[in-house]
Amino acid sequence: MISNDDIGPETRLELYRLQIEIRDCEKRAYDLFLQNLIKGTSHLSLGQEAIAAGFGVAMKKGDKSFCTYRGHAHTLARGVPMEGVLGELMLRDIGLMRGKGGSMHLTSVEHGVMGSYAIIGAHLCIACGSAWRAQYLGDKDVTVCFFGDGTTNIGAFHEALNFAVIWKLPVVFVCENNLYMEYTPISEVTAVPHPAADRASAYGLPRILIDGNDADIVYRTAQEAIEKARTGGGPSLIECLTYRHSGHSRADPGKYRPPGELEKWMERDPIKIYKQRLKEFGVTEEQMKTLDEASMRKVEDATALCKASPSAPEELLTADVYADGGWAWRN
Amino acid sequence: MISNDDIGPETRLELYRLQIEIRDCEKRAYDLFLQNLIKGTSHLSLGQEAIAAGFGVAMKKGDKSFCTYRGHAHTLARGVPMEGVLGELMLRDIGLMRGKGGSMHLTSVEHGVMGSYAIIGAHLCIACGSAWRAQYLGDKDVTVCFFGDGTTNIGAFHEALNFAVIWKLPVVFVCENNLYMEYTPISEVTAVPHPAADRASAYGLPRILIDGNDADIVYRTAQEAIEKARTGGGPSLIECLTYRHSGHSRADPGKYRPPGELEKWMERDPIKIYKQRLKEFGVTEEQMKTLDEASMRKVEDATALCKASPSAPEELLTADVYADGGWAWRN
Amino acid sequence: MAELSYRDAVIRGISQEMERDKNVVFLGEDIAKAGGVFKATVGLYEKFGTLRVRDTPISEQAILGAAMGAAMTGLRPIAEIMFSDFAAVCFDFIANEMPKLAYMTNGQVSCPLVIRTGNGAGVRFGAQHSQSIENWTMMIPGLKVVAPSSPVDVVGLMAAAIRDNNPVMFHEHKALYSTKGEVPDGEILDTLGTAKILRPGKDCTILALAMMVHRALDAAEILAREHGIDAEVVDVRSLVPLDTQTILASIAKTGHLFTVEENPRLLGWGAEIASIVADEAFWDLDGPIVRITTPHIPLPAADHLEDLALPNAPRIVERIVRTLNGSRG
Amino acid sequence: MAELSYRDAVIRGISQEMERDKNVVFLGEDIAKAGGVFKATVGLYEKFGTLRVRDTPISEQAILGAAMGAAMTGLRPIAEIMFSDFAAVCFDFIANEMPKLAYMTNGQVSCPLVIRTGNGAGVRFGAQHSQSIENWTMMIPGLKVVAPSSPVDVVGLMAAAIRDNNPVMFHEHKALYSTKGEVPDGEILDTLGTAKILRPGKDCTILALAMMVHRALDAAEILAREHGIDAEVVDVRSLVPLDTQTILASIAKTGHLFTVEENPRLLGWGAEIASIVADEAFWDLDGPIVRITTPHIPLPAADHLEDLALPNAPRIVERIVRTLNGSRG
Ligand SMILES: Cc1ncc(C[n+]2csc(CCOP(=O)(O)OP(=O)(O)O)c2C)c(N)n1
Ligand SMILES: Cc1ncc(C[n+]2csc(CCOP(=O)(O)OP(=O)(O)O)c2C)c(N)n1
Ligand SMILES: [Mg+2]
Ligand SMILES: [Mg+2]
Repeated sequence: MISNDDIGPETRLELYRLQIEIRDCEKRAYDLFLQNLIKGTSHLSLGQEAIAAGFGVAMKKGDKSFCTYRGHAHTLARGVPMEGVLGELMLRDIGLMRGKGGSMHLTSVEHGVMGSYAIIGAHLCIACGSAWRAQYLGDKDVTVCFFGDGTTNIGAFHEALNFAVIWKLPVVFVCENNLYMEYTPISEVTAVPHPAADRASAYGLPRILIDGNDADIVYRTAQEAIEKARTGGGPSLIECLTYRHSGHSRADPGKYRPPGELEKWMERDPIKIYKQRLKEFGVTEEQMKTLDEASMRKVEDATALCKASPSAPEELLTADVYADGGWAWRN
Repeated sequence: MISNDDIGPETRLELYRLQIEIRDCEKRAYDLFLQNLIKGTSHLSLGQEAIAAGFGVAMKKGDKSFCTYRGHAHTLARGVPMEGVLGELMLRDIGLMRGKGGSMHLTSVEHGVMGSYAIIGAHLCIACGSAWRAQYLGDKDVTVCFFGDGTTNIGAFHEALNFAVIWKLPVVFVCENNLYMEYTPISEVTAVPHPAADRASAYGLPRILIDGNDADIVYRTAQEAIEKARTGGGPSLIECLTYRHSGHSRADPGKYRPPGELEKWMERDPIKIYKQRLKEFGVTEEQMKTLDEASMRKVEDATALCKASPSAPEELLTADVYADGGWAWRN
Repeated sequence: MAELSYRDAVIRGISQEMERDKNVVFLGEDIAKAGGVFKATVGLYEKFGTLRVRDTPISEQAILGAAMGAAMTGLRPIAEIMFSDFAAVCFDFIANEMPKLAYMTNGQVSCPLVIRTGNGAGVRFGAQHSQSIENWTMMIPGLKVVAPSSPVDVVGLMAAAIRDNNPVMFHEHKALYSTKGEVPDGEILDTLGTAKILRPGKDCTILALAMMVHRALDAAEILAREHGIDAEVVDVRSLVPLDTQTILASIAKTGHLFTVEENPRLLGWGAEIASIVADEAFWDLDGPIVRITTPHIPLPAADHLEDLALPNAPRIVERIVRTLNGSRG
Repeated sequence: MAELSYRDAVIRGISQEMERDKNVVFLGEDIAKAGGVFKATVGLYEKFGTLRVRDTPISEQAILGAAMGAAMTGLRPIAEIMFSDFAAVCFDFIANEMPKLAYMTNGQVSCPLVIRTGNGAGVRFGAQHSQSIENWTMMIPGLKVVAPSSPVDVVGLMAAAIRDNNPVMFHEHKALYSTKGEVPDGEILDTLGTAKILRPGKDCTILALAMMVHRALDAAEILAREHGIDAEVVDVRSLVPLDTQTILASIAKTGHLFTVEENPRLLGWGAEIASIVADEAFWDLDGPIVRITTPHIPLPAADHLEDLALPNAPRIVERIVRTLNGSRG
């Protein structure tokens, strides 16, 4: 059993709890669309839980998250109740946006989740704006923006990184490199081996490349970058190496993967790694089991609530097009 | 008098001739809009002649140029007659596009000038397409794309560079760093000191930063990059340090310049540098004078032709909207 | 004569043209090895190889820029923009570069290319993956714009678009990919700028596009069966060029115009046609011109709300009956 | 009461709002130290300082993204897109992000910001710097769209746009910057969604926007003087929200509608209004609805060709006289 623990038992159990809950919730999402209870699309973070969890724990109340369509994990990691997430996937009234946004646009302002964006690139620029506001008003919150490897090849990535640096904005850009865009390997369409890390220097930023499947490493890196941003040190760009266990979306069986690749990464499953880690720090099987069971209960309760939830009333169709709540484009 | 000349007397005189002709033609353009004979806008390359000339001489017939609104110089450097350029600036029938395009869109396909583009960024991507065509058809021509320092901060720059590298396209990207976007110093809005050179590594490209006011250096660098592209070695990104003597456009007196900056750069005037260079290689004042006079004659003749030219017939208004020459959007 | 899905018709149309002209090349995201996210390009990579069918990075500006530069210099590229909503990230090429090139250069350069994209709603993808952007493209001078409603039209219009010497926006409807229809064997070549009368009628004219064509036809059946109204249904097919002859002739006959549009109300494609008819066919009209569109809102993800937003047969019928009853004409 | 140029009215409007609300910030290319390429922001940097008036790189997506993110979290940004043509390089933010945000989040977030841009032709800048894109923005659900024609409207509508809680496209007309008009002293606050009858008349209604308003007024004078036609000229001012009450009331009175549009023909803003009138005011109409627009072409640079392309008083007069004479109504 290792001593001198820089992270500490509470934090570690929190990192474990979040990873487990994300894992269980994503698995449930998968089951639900096999049961045809999730219409539309859905993008799981199975295998990438350590990143959402590591940042979720490192972020403080008031900090802002900007996510992608693959944002269930990052939303849950900010403390959003599962029924809000699963309910939105199921397009029910109980969902975070009562079914109006759908799985790709999860938003919970009260938890600092400032939206999930489904058109690649834009939200990196939008995150700059949130950070600019904090800088201008002297607010102390930090903005964290999550995106994938494929996103580094679109123009908005370049504009956002340059902009954040020259204005020294309190924003952290987190690239989850899971090796693929939808079906195409990132290596086939990118001029450098590490799509984010190898480009940091183009913005005068240090190269940060970490193991995204080790929640401790993610947590430490997140803390550092967030602290830097909070204290006026400006933005960071972090590339986290990871892998998605499932397909890109519900529609994707993942046939394009070379044989053995998934198996290799299963060895590096973040949950597996973290269970081992907890053992090393003296956490017992029983302690873990308690958290595992609590997580499953949450999933079951959330599922029940969602299944019981009606779909939203029809009046919502034309609500909130404008900030006055309505949709009137004429008098 | 220096011997062992890698460039050779003919080429040197050609580099001189082009620089002088561009200088004289641009000065005449300036006079013409002071006389209100040039309507609309106009962007001069005074002070940047060495770049257009160096590449113009290094490029072979059939090679393709993609230019910006600041493209008079690059168009002339491909051998386009002055009356075609001045005529277009004056929006007369004799102009390259008979006044339909205007000074920002100079195009002469027969000379390989595939257009001048006035919305920042796009033409870097378009140049990729021209190079892709050459690669696909096995054509041996190379595409050269000119743009400014400010252009390195827009998304299309990033997309084009990555795209050109992964497809190993025969294209040369030439960034003319004249220190300013329109009125804002590039250093105030860019995360790295050298907007192009410091970003080459983000695309796995070597860092190339040269003196853009020395036509010999530009010529040598151009030859190398073009040869590399022609022989299947893929793209290059070249940053040329230079300075524009005049304002951004006819509307700009250039007040934003720190005192002494222009004077300092006048010392490094490419024409001045090159006259000195020719002397060192034993070219006589008389030889230069002959070329100077020939250049002025061209300018005078072109000016006379343009002044005598009518404006284009009204039928042109609706011509060539579609490839069939017409504009019919209905039957 | 074989039954083909709309999805397979895309493959068939592209195949046909790539076989006859080696200057036809195809690029886009996940279109080659993976066969496209809508599986509408399966087999092309295997058939035409890595040089003619190319996967790209997520770089829509580079995709369209590359297509344009190649088209300007001798190729006939087909570029896929996966979802039509993404036209907004490369709109500079669609609105400012490709369509203005021939004009600005006084005809020195042309731009023979096709942008094919998955347009439209009905699949619960929400506001950023369900838009009908046919009107975004119709309003740009220099573009041509088509939106087929059936497999046979997909093949024929695809061929026509690829052979055309101008930039053509080819809107495929996401929700139609799995629909089937008869497609004759052998080469199929259709004509841009031609509308099709799918159901002749004398009482009113219904103009529709893409997925809405099927709903207009359903509505017409109900109108005939339950209301004794004999509606003429015209599949506009091509917004630019626009077949105003067929449209004006139909209105001259029926005296009543209805449009069924999936795009949101303001400046939907029917607005232009309504304005043309209200000018040139004013004296032929026996009653108001009525546009039946998606309300002017972003699209919701929830199935029941999305269904509520898009025009459907009952709503079309109700509007037409109410209008015709109200007409003093 | 002082005479102010349209250009100085922009400065006055922004100043007024930046003085009353410190959450109003302003960003764009060359807008701060240089005072803007159209000199329409001169003095704001000196007055409000480097934190509130900021120069940016040539990164339109970052400019609008930053404005949006700041608006979502508490500021009221004004973003300049130098020429309206450049809206195409950041159209994802204008069409997909800003206007859909409130809806997609079920009202959790709003986006109070203004995008001001130099729109329109008349300055010989050619096809990529002269477009009238008011229709590009009118068609997007969730946006508001204004286009003032006079200095006083610039001040009042700018104030209204900045105080509005939605994304507002503010189209300033390049060719009007140097025009002058009387502007009252003190705070000015106008209302979005209101048209203005600039010249009452009984024989026909002419709707116009921005620069075309002045040409419509000139035409109305000629119509009265030379043809005894008493035209009512309405400055639409705001495309979204649209003041359909004022428009429909005018047509109920005159029975004839003409639009004068600088945007190219297909799906120009007048098409929507024509379609509304042809539906809701059909029985008020005594003759065809006629749209007078720039032809559906990119714009030429040459002065005489550009002048030929844009609607002008003689062309407006000719069209109206021909139409009214031809009307049996
Ligand atoms: C502008 C744009 N282009 C294409 C797409 C379609 N698309 C959705 S997800 C995706 C792959 C993104 O890959 P990456 O950034 O690595 O994120 P990941 O899905 O791996 O988490 C693509 C191409 C999109 N949503 N937006
Ligand atoms: C997308 C876009 N944004 C802004 C502009 C306006 N603009 C024209 S030239 C220019 C400065 C370009 O600077 P640089 O790339 O350094 O070229 P230079 O003018 O110095 O040759 C700007 C901002 C434009 N034409 N296109
Ligand atoms: Mg990925
Ligand atoms: Mg520059």
